[in-house]
Amino acid sequence: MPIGWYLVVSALIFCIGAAGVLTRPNPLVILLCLELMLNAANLALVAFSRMWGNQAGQIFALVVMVVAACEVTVGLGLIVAIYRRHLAINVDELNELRG
Amino acid sequence: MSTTTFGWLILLFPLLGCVVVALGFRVERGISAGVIGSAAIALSFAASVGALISILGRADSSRELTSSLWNYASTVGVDAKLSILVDPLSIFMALIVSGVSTLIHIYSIAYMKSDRGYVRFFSYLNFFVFSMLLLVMAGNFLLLIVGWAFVGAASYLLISFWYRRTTATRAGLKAFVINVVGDVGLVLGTFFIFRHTGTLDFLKTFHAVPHVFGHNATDLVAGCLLLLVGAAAKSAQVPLHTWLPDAMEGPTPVSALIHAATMVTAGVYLIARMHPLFEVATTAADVGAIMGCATLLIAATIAIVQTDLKRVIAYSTMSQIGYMVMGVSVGAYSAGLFHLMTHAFFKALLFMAAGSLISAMGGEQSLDRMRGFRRAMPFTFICFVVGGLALSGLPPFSGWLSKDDIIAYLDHRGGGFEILGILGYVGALMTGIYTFRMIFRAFFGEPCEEARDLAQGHLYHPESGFNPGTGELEDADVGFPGPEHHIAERDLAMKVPMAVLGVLAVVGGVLQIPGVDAGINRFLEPSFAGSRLAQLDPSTSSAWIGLIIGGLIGLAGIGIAYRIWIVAPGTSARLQTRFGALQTFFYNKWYFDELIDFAVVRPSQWLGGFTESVLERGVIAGGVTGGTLGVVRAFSATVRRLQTGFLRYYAAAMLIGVFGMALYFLISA
Amino acid sequence: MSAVLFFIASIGALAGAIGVVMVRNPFYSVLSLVGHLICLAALFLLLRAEFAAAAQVVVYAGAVMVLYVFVVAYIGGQDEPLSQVGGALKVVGPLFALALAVELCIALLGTGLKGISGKGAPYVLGFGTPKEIGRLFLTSYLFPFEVASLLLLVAAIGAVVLARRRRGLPEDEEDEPQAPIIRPQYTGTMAEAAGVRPGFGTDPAASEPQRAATPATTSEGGW
Amino acid sequence: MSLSVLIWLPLVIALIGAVLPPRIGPRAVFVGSLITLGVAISFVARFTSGQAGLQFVTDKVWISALGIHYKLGLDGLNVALVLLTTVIFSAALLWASLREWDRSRNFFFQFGLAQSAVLGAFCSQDLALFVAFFDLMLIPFYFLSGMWGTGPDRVRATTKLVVYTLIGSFLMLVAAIATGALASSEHHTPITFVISSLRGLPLSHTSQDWIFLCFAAAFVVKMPLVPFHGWLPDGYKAMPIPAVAVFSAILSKVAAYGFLRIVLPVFPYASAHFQTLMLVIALLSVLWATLVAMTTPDARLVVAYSSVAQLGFITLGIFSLQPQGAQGALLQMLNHALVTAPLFFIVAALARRSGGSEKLIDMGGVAFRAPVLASLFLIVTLATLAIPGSANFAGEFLILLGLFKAKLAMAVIASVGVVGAAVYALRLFIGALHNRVGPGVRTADDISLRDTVVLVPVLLVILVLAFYPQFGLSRSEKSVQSAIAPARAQQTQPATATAQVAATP
Amino acid sequence: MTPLLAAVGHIKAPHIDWASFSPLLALSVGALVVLMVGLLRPAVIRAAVVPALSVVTLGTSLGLQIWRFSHPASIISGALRIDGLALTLDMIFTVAALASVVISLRDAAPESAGHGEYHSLLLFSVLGMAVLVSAQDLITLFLGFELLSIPLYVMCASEWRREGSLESGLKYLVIGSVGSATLVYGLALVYGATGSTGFAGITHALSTGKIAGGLIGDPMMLTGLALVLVGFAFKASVAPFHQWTPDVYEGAPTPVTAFMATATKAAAFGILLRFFDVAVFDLRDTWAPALATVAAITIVVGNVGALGQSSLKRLLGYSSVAQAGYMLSGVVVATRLGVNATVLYLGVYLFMNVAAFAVIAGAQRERADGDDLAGLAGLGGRRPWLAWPMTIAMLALTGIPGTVGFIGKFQLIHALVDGNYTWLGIVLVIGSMISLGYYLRVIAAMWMSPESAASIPGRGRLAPIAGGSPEADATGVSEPPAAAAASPDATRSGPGIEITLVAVVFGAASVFFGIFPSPLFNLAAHAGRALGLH
Repeated sequence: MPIGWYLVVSALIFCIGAAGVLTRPNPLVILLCLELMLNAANLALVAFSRMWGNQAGQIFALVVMVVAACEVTVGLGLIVAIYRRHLAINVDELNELRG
Repeated sequence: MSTTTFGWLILLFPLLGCVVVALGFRVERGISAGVIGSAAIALSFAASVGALISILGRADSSRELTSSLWNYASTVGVDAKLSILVDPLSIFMALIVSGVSTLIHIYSIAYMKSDRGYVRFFSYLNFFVFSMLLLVMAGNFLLLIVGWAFVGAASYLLISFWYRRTTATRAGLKAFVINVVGDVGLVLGTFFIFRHTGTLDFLKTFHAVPHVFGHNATDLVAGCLLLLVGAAAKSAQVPLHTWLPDAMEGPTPVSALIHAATMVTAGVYLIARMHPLFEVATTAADVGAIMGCATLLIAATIAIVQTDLKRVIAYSTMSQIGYMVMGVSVGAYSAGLFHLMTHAFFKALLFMAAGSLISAMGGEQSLDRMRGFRRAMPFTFICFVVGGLALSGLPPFSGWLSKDDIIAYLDHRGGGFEILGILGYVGALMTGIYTFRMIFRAFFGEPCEEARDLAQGHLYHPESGFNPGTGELEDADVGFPGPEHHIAERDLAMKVPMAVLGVLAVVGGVLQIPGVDAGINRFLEPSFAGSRLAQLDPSTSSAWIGLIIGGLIGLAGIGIAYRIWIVAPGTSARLQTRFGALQTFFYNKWYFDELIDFAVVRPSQWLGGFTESVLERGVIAGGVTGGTLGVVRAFSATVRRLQTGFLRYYAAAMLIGVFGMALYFLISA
Repeated sequence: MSAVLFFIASIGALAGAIGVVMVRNPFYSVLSLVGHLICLAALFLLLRAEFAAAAQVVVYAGAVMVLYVFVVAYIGGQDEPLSQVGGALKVVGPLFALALAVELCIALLGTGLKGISGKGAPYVLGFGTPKEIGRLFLTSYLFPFEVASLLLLVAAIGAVVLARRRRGLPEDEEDEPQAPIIRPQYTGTMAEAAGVRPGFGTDPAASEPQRAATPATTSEGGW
Repeated sequence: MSLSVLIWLPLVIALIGAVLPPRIGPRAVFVGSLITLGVAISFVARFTSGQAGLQFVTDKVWISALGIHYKLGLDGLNVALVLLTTVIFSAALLWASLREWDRSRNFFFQFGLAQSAVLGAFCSQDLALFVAFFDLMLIPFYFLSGMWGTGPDRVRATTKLVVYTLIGSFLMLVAAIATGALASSEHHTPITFVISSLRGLPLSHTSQDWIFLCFAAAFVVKMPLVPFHGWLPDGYKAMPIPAVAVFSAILSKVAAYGFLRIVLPVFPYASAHFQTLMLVIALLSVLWATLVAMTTPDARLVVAYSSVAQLGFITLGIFSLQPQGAQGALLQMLNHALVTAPLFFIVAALARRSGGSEKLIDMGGVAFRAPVLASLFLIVTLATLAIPGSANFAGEFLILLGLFKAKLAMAVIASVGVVGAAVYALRLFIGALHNRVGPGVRTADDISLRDTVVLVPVLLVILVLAFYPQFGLSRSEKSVQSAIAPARAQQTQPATATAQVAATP
Repeated sequence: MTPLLAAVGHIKAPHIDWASFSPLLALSVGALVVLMVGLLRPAVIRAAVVPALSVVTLGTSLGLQIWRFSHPASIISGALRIDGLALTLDMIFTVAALASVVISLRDAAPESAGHGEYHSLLLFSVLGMAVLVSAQDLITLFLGFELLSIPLYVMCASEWRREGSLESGLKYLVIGSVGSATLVYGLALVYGATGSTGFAGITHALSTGKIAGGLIGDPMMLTGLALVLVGFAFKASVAPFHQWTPDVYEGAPTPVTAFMATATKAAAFGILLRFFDVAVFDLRDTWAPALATVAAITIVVGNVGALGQSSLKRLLGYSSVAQAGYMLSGVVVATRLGVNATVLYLGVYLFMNVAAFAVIAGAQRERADGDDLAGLAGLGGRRPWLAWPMTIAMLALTGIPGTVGFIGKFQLIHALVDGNYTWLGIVLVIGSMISLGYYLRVIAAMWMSPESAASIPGRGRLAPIAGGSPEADATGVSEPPAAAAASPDATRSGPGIEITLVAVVFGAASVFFGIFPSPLFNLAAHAGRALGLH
């Protein structure tokens, strides 16, 4: 398959993730959507890596996986902390800071 | 001492007097301030005499002397030095000013004795004399303007001397503002001339004018017309005359000083001083002559119907100044200045007499209330009659010789100027009428209550002071001549100056009698040496014919007055009903006040209000400042409203940004 | 063959992604993501990224997702309530995403790079194998490799700081007294200005007892 | 002694004053201001008249990366203004030191900072340095007005003041930087901000135009001229008396000075190009401010608006682009400062007598009990309305003469302002002292000693200057001519060009 | 075992220039040491030794930075470039972190997060910044980016007792992750377009053009650039990607905000400079107008947004948005002067903001509403040593002469005029005009309004609460909390000498370098030379 197809898929995944961030109020799901966006980037990186015959893209993709894991860890930690504080697990109710 | 040293001394003494009197206000008791002030002016007069003697000792050709102390504001092509010009004209004026002022000062020593602003009064009075002397001694335009404006300021101070009267402060303000208009005219006129001559110095200007200006050159005419504005404002010529009658709010010596000897003659002096200019700018000179003529007639018509004693005299002053302005405008310099001198004598006399009379009336100035003071105040009466006769131009009084000198010159000059001469005679007739209307109403007939009291040795005391102008209760705190009256009959200090002036009013004319002598003419000759018009002297015979006609007309005027107010006392009332509209018109001073009010004062007040309330508050504070603030605030509110605190909105904003940014880059790709 | 595999895998990946977004229950979202990740791994394989694919399955779909499941289980994987705010975003959000997708596709396909329509560079032996990747990580990309390890450490510290159990607390009744920002009335907090949600202590009478009670509660808790 | 001593002395003194006990600190600051005055006098005494160049030059590199020099110097344009600044500050500090102030050490520190900044602005011969001092001098007034000002709205008013004036200043900052940057790029020289160097590096016409407008914005807001005076009424009302006296007397002059020092020499083309615009604005200010001063009910605002009108005259003189006009403007800067500061002190004295109210309607009738106050006020009033014989008149005369030579019609219209000045000045004088005793008047005692010691010396200066306005003119003649020469050359260039065209065939 | 060793054997490890690497190494070693020491039991070690060790670490790093200052080098296979720009910015991060450590000495945040964890996170963040601004490679760049961000997410939420802190942490995390995702997608596209992850390779690809017609107008490259720009812009709080800034600044613990405001900004601009002014310099004609527009929008939005705020931290958050706009204009011109100006402004910004945040922290110790404008009322009379630095900071942020802010703006405008972006200079000063509206309000609150009557005791030094910090857990029953609450210096303590010291030092520096700016200019010039622009 031409590389372009992979890229289209990656773009679609990126945008689905973006749409999820916009539409879902649950921070857990938002984190999942962020994973989607990062994975889209991974797919693109791997595709480009294949296109150029250059493994830097794969290295980059692995690094992105690490980063994704880190973000998830911290994000989940925050969600747990919020839960422990008996606050709503809903980003729409966390808006004391505004204006 | 050199002539110019005398010139400086003339200026120094009044200034010193002013400062000394003012600084010593806490220690001067009794009449000491008056004495110091009078002495200062007397010294100034002495210096004037010294200057006269000194200059007479010089050859005719070297009688124009300048002297400067230091650079006043000399820079980048402007030669403004602190310099005086001593020549026959300035010495002549200085003599009159300091002489008459000395007498007025002495008069004031007694007249103002009970006033609580005594010290202030003499300080102001000295300042006034200083200013006037500065005006006549000035050797360049800048200093002339300085003197010019100082006179205005001093007159303001003196007019609103009783400053708790709103009428007084208002009159002072009016006088000052109109004078400033004159100053501005003078300044702008100076600019027009300076633009071409490049100098402010009088003598240099006079020498340059014939070379740089053609006959009736536009700039010169404009300049001279603006100088005329200055002259009109100071000399109360139509249409800038309205301040003069109101200026009667000041104490009577002030009226005498301003309206007789000093301030109002400044315009005449100016035109005479500037004759080299006016002779080139003949159009401007003609305008001046017409203005003078108009003033003399208008003022005379108003004087006939006024009932306020001092205002009648004030209008008569305007009228007489009209003669002088007319005279010096057409070229009758020595005649005009001669009239200036005699007028100073008899008008000062008239005011002093009037002051005495008003004192006797307890401050009342209305002719309607006065009657029959002839017996109660014989000295005042005599003075008043002498002054009146001189004013009316009856032979052999001084006014007769001087006024008819002007008219004779007009007739002699021809070229349409005869018309002005004839109008001058009409004015002379009216002069006779209004002067003796005053005398007959105040001194003749059944004595009024106050006159009767006075004849019996008592003095009338008004119950409480009311401002005759507004009727509001006087604020007695600041003092007025008050309950203690000062009338000439009782105060030597008042009697002496009046007597001196009376004598001068009678004999002052001897200085210049056609065919007999021409003292003024000859003395002033160096100042007018280059003048073509000054050489144009009427022959002795024609002068005499004019004098005789003038004398007869004056007599006729007195006769008419006698007919109306003595022989048939009801005549004036009949005339009033018959010419009701005219009388109202004259009585309301030709509605000049209203006209100015309508054309200048109200619009500027409205404009001021408009600027303050609409432009300032609305446009600047509301529109510019508030508008900008409003826009910024609205913007701020929008930004803060977008900051909802909802995470997903932030993410949305970010993705919109991503979209927009990517779109831009795509489009530019 | 590869085309068929590509289509199967990519449809699976897209479906998984859509599932993550659309499913209401977070638990199913996680499962959907696992599916998505596995399909993605297949795509990686098609692109000859063997090591990446393996890591994707083992580390990502395996370890990380387990963490997710634990957290979902911990906080309760209930259906989320219908949100009262952001209604507009529900409609506009996907539209935006669509527009962005179109834009990205234009960008990706509009490029002048020839490689985009090819099947990629000629295959070199060992491309994408663990050995090659490992070699790169120890040579050219040594520094990123080390930094990535630090990053993981940081994430671990972060998780500890945020989610560590506070000793002595009953699990479900943990009610930490917060240090409230008690603002006097009309101090102009934005919450107050907006009038939507009066913050703490806008009513001094209400906040007073609360303040007084705070130390008492802490001492009685016997922690 | 270098000019740095003069500039920084006030700040040093203020800092010393700030560490002294509150009882003697203020007095020490006042005495220190007298020392500064003495230093200024020594500079004026050593100043050589009759040459255009700078004297007492201090030139050090400040920021070499930007070519900014710490260059100070005196010439005819600023020598008198420097002296004036020290005089007015001494007067204001004397006035202030005789009264009690809350947090007094801070108060006097702000004054010292202000004086240093103003002196720095006057002395600096580097564009960037000038801009720095120009902006800096505003800040102490923010504190003075906000902390010790009058009225409930003072903070808002003073914020408005600062925002307004800094708006202009910031635009000027851009313009100043652009001047240096463009001059270096257009002439391929290393960047410099030294004014004398910039004069030799004229910018292109388009650059000059917008740069001129930015500078003009800064200066007309600071002066202020209509319609950029929105901050003025509230700002002046809010400031404490010594601050407003200094602000009106000195700070507005820095702006006018800026035109002569920077704008005309460095942007000659634009100065000639925008001459009419500037004249119209100035004329508008004269008339507008005069009208408002004639109507406003507040004594302090009468003085405030009279300042606007006077600064309008000064601007008219400068932008007549005639040596007479510029000379007159320079003289008028001195005069106006010397007049307006005592006027504010007098207004304060009058307000004290009328129970704190500054409304004219509450005043009146105190002249009789307060003859000395009345006399002093009279002198100031007459000087304010520029009565001929005062130095103010000499200035106005020269200004109008210059304007007359440049634009005849405008001179005629401007002279209406002279008449208006008489009206508002006398309105203030009469309303405050004459007529019946005002309803608000509590005491009518004569001027107190602490007012006298402030007013009398200043009045003596006014009187001396009235007899010898030449003092303000002779030193500046050459410098003024050199300052306006480039702009004049621009103006006459078209004429000479056509003359040459006519002459060639 | 053997094959593995054999495999390792034939891998040639890259040469590492330890000297040049030492500043970074010091940071990472220090961070680990601090983490370990923080696990020790005695309370005094945690509360005193840990911060001291942090200071030592930072100080060492700072010393090493100064040592390496004139020795630019590319190290570790060209992953990093330790040059003038990197080291100058490293100094900014280090100084900001030092200030933050001092401010947080007795703050609630390290106590609730645990001192060791808190400080090591801080140090890791500094390390991330240092990596980011030295990065020569997209992968390193991304890792640096994340290494700086993730500790900050945690630190924002570290005061987990406060709802606001958690909220700010979550917001920062989610928006930050969206930013990261965008960035990484953009980096992927850039990599795809150029086939290289190294900056040198990218530049080379752009200049030679591996495809016909070159990459200058290639949509993929440009879209990638757009996404990268968004990622950086987010970090630098550039509008419209700024919305997290005020919320996070307000919610985060004040020492963290202080660090974030100054250091993060510097890091973001460092990489903006490296990436845009070096790596993709050839596309300048495309990105410069976009960046200029964004800068203008940022300036306006930041300044108007700050206008009606009552929370000081929020106000400074908006202000930092506006300042980001100012600094971005230095990037836009892409000249050496522009780089100089941006770096100079970053340094200047450090002084001003640290002073301001230190004062806020001090005020918060004193009063619970210390972050509020109303809480500052009467500070001038009450605490002149806090009020003066704050005043100076505000004046400096406005750009008043005599302060560093003036110098910074001067140089920025100079760069703009020089780079033919005069209109942006005008926008910059218009923004400064608007900014007067809120900076002056702060000054007015301190000096010109009386102290508000309702004074609320500050948080002071919080009594240890069980679960709140390790030592409370460890000792079981430490001191009774009630007693701690009762002791007056605990509830209503002063701002603390260390905070006052920080405020005064940085306030004084704001003035000193405003009058004698040459050292800053030299540093900035050094940084500018490093990029080799004209």
